[in-house]
Amino acid sequence: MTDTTMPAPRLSLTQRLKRPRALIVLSLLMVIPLIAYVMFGEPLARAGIREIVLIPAIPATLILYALAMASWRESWVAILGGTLVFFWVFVAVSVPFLPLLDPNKPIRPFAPPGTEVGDITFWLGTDLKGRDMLSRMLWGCQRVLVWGVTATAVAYVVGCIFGLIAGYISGIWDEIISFISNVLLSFPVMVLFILILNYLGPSGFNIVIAVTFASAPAIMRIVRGLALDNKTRDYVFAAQTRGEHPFRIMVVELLPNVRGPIIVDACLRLGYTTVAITTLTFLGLGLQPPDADWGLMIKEASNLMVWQFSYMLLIPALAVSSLILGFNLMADGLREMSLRD
Amino acid sequence: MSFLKPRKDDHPKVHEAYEVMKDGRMDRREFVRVAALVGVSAGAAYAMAGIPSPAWALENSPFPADDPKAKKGGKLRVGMQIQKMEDTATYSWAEMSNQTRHIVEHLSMTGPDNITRPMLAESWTVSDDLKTWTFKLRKGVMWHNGEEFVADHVVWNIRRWLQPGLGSSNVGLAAFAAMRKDSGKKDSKGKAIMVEIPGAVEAVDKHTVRFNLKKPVLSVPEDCYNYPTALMHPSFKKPFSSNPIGTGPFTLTDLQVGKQAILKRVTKMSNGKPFTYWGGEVYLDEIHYYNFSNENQLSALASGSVDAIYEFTIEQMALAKSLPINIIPARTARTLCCRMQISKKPFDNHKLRQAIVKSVDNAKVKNLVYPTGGDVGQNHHVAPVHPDYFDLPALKRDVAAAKKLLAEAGYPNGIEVTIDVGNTDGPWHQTVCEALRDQMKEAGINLKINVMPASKYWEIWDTTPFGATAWTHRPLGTMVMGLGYRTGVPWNETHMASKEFDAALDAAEATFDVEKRKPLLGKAEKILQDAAVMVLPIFRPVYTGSSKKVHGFPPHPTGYHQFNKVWMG
Amino acid sequence: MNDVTPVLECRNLSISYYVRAGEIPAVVDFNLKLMPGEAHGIVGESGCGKSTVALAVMNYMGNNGGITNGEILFEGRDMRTMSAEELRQIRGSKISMVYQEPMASLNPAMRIGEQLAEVPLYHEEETSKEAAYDRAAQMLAKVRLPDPLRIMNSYPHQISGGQQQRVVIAMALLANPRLLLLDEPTTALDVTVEAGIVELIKDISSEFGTSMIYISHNLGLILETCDRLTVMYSGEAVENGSITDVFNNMRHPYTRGLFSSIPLPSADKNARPLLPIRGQLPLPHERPDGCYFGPRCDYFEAGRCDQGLIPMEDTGAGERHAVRCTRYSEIDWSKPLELPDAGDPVEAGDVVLNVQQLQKHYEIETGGLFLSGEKKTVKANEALDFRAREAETVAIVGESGCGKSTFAKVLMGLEAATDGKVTLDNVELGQLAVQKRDADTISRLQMVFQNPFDTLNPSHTVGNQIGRVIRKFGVETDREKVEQRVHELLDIVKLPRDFAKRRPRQLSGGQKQRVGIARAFAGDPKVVIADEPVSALDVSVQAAVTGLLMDIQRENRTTLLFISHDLSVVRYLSDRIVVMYLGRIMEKGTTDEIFTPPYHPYTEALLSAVPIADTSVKKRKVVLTGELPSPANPPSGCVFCTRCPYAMPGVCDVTAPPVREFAPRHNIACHLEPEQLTAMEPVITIEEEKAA
Amino acid sequence: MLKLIARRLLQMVIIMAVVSLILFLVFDSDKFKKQIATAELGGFSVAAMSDHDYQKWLKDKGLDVPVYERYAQWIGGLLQGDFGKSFEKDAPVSKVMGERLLNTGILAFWVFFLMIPLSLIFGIVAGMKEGSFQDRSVSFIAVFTTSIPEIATAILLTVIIALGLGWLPSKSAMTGGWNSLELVLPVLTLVLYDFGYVARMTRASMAEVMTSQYIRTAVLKGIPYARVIMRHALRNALIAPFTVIVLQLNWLLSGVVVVEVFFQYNGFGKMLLEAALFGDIYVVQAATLVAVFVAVLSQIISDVGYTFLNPRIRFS
Repeated sequence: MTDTTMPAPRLSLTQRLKRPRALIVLSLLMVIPLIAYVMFGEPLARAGIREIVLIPAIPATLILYALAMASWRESWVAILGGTLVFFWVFVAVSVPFLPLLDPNKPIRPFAPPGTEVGDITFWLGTDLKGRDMLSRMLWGCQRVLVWGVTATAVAYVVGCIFGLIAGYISGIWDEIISFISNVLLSFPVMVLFILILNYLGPSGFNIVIAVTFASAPAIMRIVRGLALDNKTRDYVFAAQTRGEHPFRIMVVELLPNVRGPIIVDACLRLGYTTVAITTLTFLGLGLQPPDADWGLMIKEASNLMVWQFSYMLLIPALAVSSLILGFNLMADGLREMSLRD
Repeated sequence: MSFLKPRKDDHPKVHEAYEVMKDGRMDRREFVRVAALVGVSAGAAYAMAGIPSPAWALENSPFPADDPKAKKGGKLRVGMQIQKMEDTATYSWAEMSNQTRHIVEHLSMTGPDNITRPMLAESWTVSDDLKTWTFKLRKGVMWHNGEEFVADHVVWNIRRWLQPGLGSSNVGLAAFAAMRKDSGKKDSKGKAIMVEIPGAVEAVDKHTVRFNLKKPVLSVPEDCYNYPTALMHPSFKKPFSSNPIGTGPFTLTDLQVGKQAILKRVTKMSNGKPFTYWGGEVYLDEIHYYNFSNENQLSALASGSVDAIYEFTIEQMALAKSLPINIIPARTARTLCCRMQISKKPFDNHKLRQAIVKSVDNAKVKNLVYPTGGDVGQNHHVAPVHPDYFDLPALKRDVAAAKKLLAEAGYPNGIEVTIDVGNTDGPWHQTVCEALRDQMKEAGINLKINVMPASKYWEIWDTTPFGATAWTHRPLGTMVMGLGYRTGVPWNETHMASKEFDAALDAAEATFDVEKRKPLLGKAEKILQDAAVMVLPIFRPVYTGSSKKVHGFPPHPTGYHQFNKVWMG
Repeated sequence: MNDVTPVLECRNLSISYYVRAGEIPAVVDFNLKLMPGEAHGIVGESGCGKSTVALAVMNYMGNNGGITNGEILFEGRDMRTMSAEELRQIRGSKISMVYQEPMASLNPAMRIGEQLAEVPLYHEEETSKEAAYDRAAQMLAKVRLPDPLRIMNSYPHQISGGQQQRVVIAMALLANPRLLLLDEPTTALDVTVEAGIVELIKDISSEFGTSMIYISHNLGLILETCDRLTVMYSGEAVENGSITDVFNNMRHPYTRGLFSSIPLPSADKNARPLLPIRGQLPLPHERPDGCYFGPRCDYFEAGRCDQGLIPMEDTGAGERHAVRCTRYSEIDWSKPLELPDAGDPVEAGDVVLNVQQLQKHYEIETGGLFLSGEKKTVKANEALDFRAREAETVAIVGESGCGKSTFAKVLMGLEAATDGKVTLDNVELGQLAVQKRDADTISRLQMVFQNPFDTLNPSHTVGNQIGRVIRKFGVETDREKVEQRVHELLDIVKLPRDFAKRRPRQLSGGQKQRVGIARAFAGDPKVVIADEPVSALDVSVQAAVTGLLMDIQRENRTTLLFISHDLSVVRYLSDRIVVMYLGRIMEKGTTDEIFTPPYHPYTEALLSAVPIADTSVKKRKVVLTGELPSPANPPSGCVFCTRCPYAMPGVCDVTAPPVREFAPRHNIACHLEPEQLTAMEPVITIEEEKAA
Repeated sequence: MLKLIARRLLQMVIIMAVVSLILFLVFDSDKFKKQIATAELGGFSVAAMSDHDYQKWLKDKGLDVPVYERYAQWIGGLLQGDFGKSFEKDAPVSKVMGERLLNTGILAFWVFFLMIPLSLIFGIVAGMKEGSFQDRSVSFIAVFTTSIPEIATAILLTVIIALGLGWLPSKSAMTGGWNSLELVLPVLTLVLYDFGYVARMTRASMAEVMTSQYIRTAVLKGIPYARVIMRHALRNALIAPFTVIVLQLNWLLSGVVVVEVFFQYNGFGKMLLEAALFGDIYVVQAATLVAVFVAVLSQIISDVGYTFLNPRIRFS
């Protein structure tokens, strides 16, 4: 009376890479060097290893991209979105090695796209200070990606912790956490950003804080809802009835099971955060010059409102749009695929 | 070349200056300025100097000559930051005074040619010791409320500025500072409270005012046109905007801070009688100021939202050139002062400062940021446009020397320093710092640029160890030196404290003769330069623009709007 | 009969769904002939295609479904050739349908009256609105709904599930259809409510003369409602015939397997143990060649059963009795099946678990943080009192809301008892939260859960989840030994060892439940609570899991608390039964005492409500009226008084009933005199002349 | 229901009280007072001020009063409809804000006026037949427009329509008095961004309803398809979009900041940003409270509306 069973097949390399642990390692390999490169560029440069740290990120990005494309075959939406996102990630990790002009070096102001100066060609022209637009556009994705990813990640950690506590432990904790998040959710997001960044002063780290304040309550609500839903599942009862510590139940039993909707939401939220960073930078509350950044490029060019210089506005606008489109399409595709299962 | 000789009753200084000029030791334009200062009419002064009087040097009027093609009527829309108009005496921004300048007027008026002419005063005379100044007021000048403008009104205004609690920056001007004395009392921080010297300003008769100064002051007429010195009717109550009584051709009909200030011609006085403006023809019917932040003004002009603007920055020059507008440049002494605070580490190290200064090529920086226009700074804050500018030998970049100095300063392996920059005048501040960074790098100095929003920079400008501070134009070299570098003055952001410097500056300030003053000031310049407290590479021009419809828009170095003769075509 | 046009005829009907992976045949070569006035049952396990047939008849297969072969003739016309407008006119008027989930099938945003009136309004020309509403109200009365006008004016969620289903039936009958399709119409309902609906359906068929197709997984229901039936397996009809032919002279091995795997309340575990069908249902794209049932069939013959399409063949015996089996004529159908060894009854030991006057009340607050609302008390458990001995199986039986799950939670320490005592081997557990219990106590009390899809954490491997229990209770700590023990446990629940590496989504429902059982027994518990462990499984799998549970229990002399709503299952495995209703114990006693008079009136109704798939069983009808009250608002006096056929006004609805002892440890809580109770006739009787 | 509303309103008042107190405390710091002084007088003037002058300035501004006293005064004023006075604009906050709110209100009106019918129609058409061509195209357009951030939409529209084609003014400062043409680009920017979001929500809601069993019931009841859509589907499918649309009010308050700043439109968002940068406490306070009020009110309306539209909740 045994059920028919298939012998466990030996895992191929691709399958082994697709296991969650491998994916996490690859993602970290992709993101951490980038974060280090951007946030701790100074000390790394002093140690003489600033460029070197990015090297492991390049193969990690390519492998992740290949894996993603392989497993998203069913959804062209996800493929398109993933391609856009990975394009920018790849640019971010490889841009120091690309044959580009120095993005901060003024060469010849207001050169329209295609200008040739000596043996240099400005494919996308130069900006008002004479810096190469192509180079600035490609370098610009680094900061937006790094701060966007960091801010979203921190918001997620905070949101998940509180969401799990509120959803799983409930009671007075839920009331307190829910009230605080209600207070924060009562603000239109941009108002909250303005208030927080005006108080803390504009900088990447403060954006992380502001995004956490603005996003964590929403994430907390999602996680709380998922936790409330999952906590009535029998496997949680099973864990409770064997006397597991609530912390273990939250982390080991609940957390892995809320990840599906969270990953989709995270993609969307990465998009929102990217928008927020770009917008805040445009408003002067975000990242500060001189390094290239799309929001800054827009801000700097926004005083030059004539047709002839509109390429300076269009280039960063299209770049940021393509990245956000990528995140959104990816989220759509992932959701579509998760519903299909 | 024909020279008009000074008359007998002209101020002895005129004679003195005339001689100096004749000897070729004084620039003719400088002579015109000096002569005008001591009461010679501008027209006469130009005649004495033997140069043709420009169109605006109309006899007995501070305003430019009427353009025969001028058309009457129309409104001028100007893009500028709209500020509040509380009290002219406590104005802190030139924009505020632009909103008021056509409502209330000054005793004197400095034109775009840097010449100060009588305005509400008809003329002035000064004693030989430069201590007693007598202003004859114009007769028949009427306030909008129907009263006649008289000497008592002037006295009332000046005494108001001198009150200790008002907080007017006018008391920092040499003319009015010389009307105050120490009261002997101290405020909570131990600073002396200054009070008016009785009789320092007096109404001699209905149309004569006399200043009795405690020390000689040369710049009295110039001081009387500083932006917070507009003369108000004694019925003034804060805020000015709700009861704007003046002598000017316009009055305020609507003020919405951050949005607009609408000025309209005054046709009737409040007693119902028609108002006749003393200053002759005024063409515009209305002046509309609309709020645009500095960086948006040119776009507003481009989009046709306004006809003229307050200012645009060098980065926008390419845009401006591409537009069908008049670009109006003005040569000024405005500058960016990348100064080190010598009381703070590591800038207390003189060798280090010297290394920093030596590693920079000021001319190269200037040419990078302002390829045309502007003047190269020599790290001492006196600009070639200043009449008392002493031309020290140009600074030379010397990387090897800089490296050596750096090693001597104790940093043989180089050093990292951070400069705060707030781009308070536009993004070119940052460009300057980036140029400094690139140049210093060769000398082993790693400059980090900490960019912050303008408002944040103004909170730390006088405390940061290394910062790029923008300074505005002032008419005289002695003025900037006195404001910025004399021991213990509030704006001394370098914390420079040098007795020799103070002494040199005192000597320069007490010397009327420009040619004599120049070397004295030159000494102070040299001390400042050698102290190596700052990199001051550029004296920048100021650009503004107007649409082709606007005629006669005056390019004023301090951005003062003088629209009496502006007309719309 | 041949001159009469069948109401519906399906000829060689094949239906497929098209998904990304390709074509999935849902129904293959399906034939059916339905005569006027006939009630035809379609029975089969989940995924056999029975609902697809119903929707195909309605020509409603969604965007991705379609008929690939054959035809559906309604009154002689091929439905596939009808235009959209013709179809619309037939739908709802000539063919109508009753659905599995009444709540979801009614528009939540429309009043019931409007939803009903639409049918005459759009199917009968020149019907005025008033007339349509009148018709609707009359029809509501015919489906025996009280106060039709109030219901007309209500939204669906304002009435109970049973009432909703009556509304759906009324809607289906409004246009006086020729054909009524019933798709599992009672599955979502409680058993006593189900009985009422079944009663109604039977009456309708006799009153209206409508032809019916009744789709169900429950053979008992088919027996009660239909004249003929089709048994489906994996998209194919395997047997087709009259009720008596199929029930008594089944000629397909699957039909036989189905019958022998369902528990009958007429038999107990020692008399006729359940015989599960081995293996599991093939997935649509993994169906074997030849007979789809082949791999699970005891009579499988390679070379014959796995070749080509097996046709449906008339057996010749009986009335239109056909079967899809190449070997049906070769099999000796009179030879009894080889029954597994039932084992000897186990001697019960000492009392292990003692529940005394256990009480669990919840306070529901209707307010939030700032404005506190009124407080309501839900009496989930009231005065529970029973004992369980070592190696004994105690069943707790009741419908939804009876408090059986709350009791389990209190026992497991997830909720604290409001009052009363629960002792396990002299350890008081009632107030002891699970975190405060020592590992030993926890390990002695384990649970098997209801929902196979929930019972395992989808993120962790099976081995991990079982291993965690072993480590947690300190049975083993060494990594290899833990693994060893996991493998042993998998052996015990008859799963292959490499399942340890699998994740739950790779397992079928039955396999998950087995893992759940393995996990519960991993810590060598003294007492295992099984909360409806098989109710979500298909019948053929149910038998296997139930059998497994009993085997392990017997071997380990574990006390089993078996919570269930299904008396027929309970009869198979329990030694003692506790019948609960709205948090109170109505009756408790040994299995035999419960199944024979004296009954508590509720027990009587429950027994009567259980559909029994045995033609030889005669049931006395006791149909309860009314709906289950909410536990938040229970009736006063005896909680059963609102539905009790014997209720004595003034007594039953005033005072709580006394608990009388009829035999040692056989207690009934009822106001009726003991004599009256003892005088009750048995509900279930077996006719001795049952055909062999 | 009333109780629910009362509770939410009370909660809102508490939230607003908490928020305003926090803002007061934050702005009470010396750092912020200095910021206001710097913003108002300029860095040079502040540096030149003696402590005496500074104290006097604080007194003039009423900033020398202890924070709790100021808060009490402010609350007192608030109850009488007095929001205090703007430091920067030198006018009563209520006047400044009223005008700005009106401008933003006009903007919002047109945004909703265009966005609601557009997104509902497209969403419903798409959701009626999931997976159809119309569904795919609407969904794609919607993802596309929502993916382009407002700042980029504003740039694209300005560059193409205003700078390239010269059809519309590129700025909306309304310097020549009210000019409806200047409103077009900001409205279009916001509509384009928001349309996609609401259309997607409507589509999802409609698609979900269309696969529900009661729609199957309705179809199999044999009633005409038009009635199935209009009477059965829409009634349920529009509940979710309704709440989403109301909640867009909250979103709009965020969205207008960048749009107003970009187009130099004198609305609420631009005012808030300016006030925050200036440190104009009372304006920031009032604007924040208004924002919170609108946000919470929209949440309440959406909740109440949801309850009202949804009989399942209304009658239980």
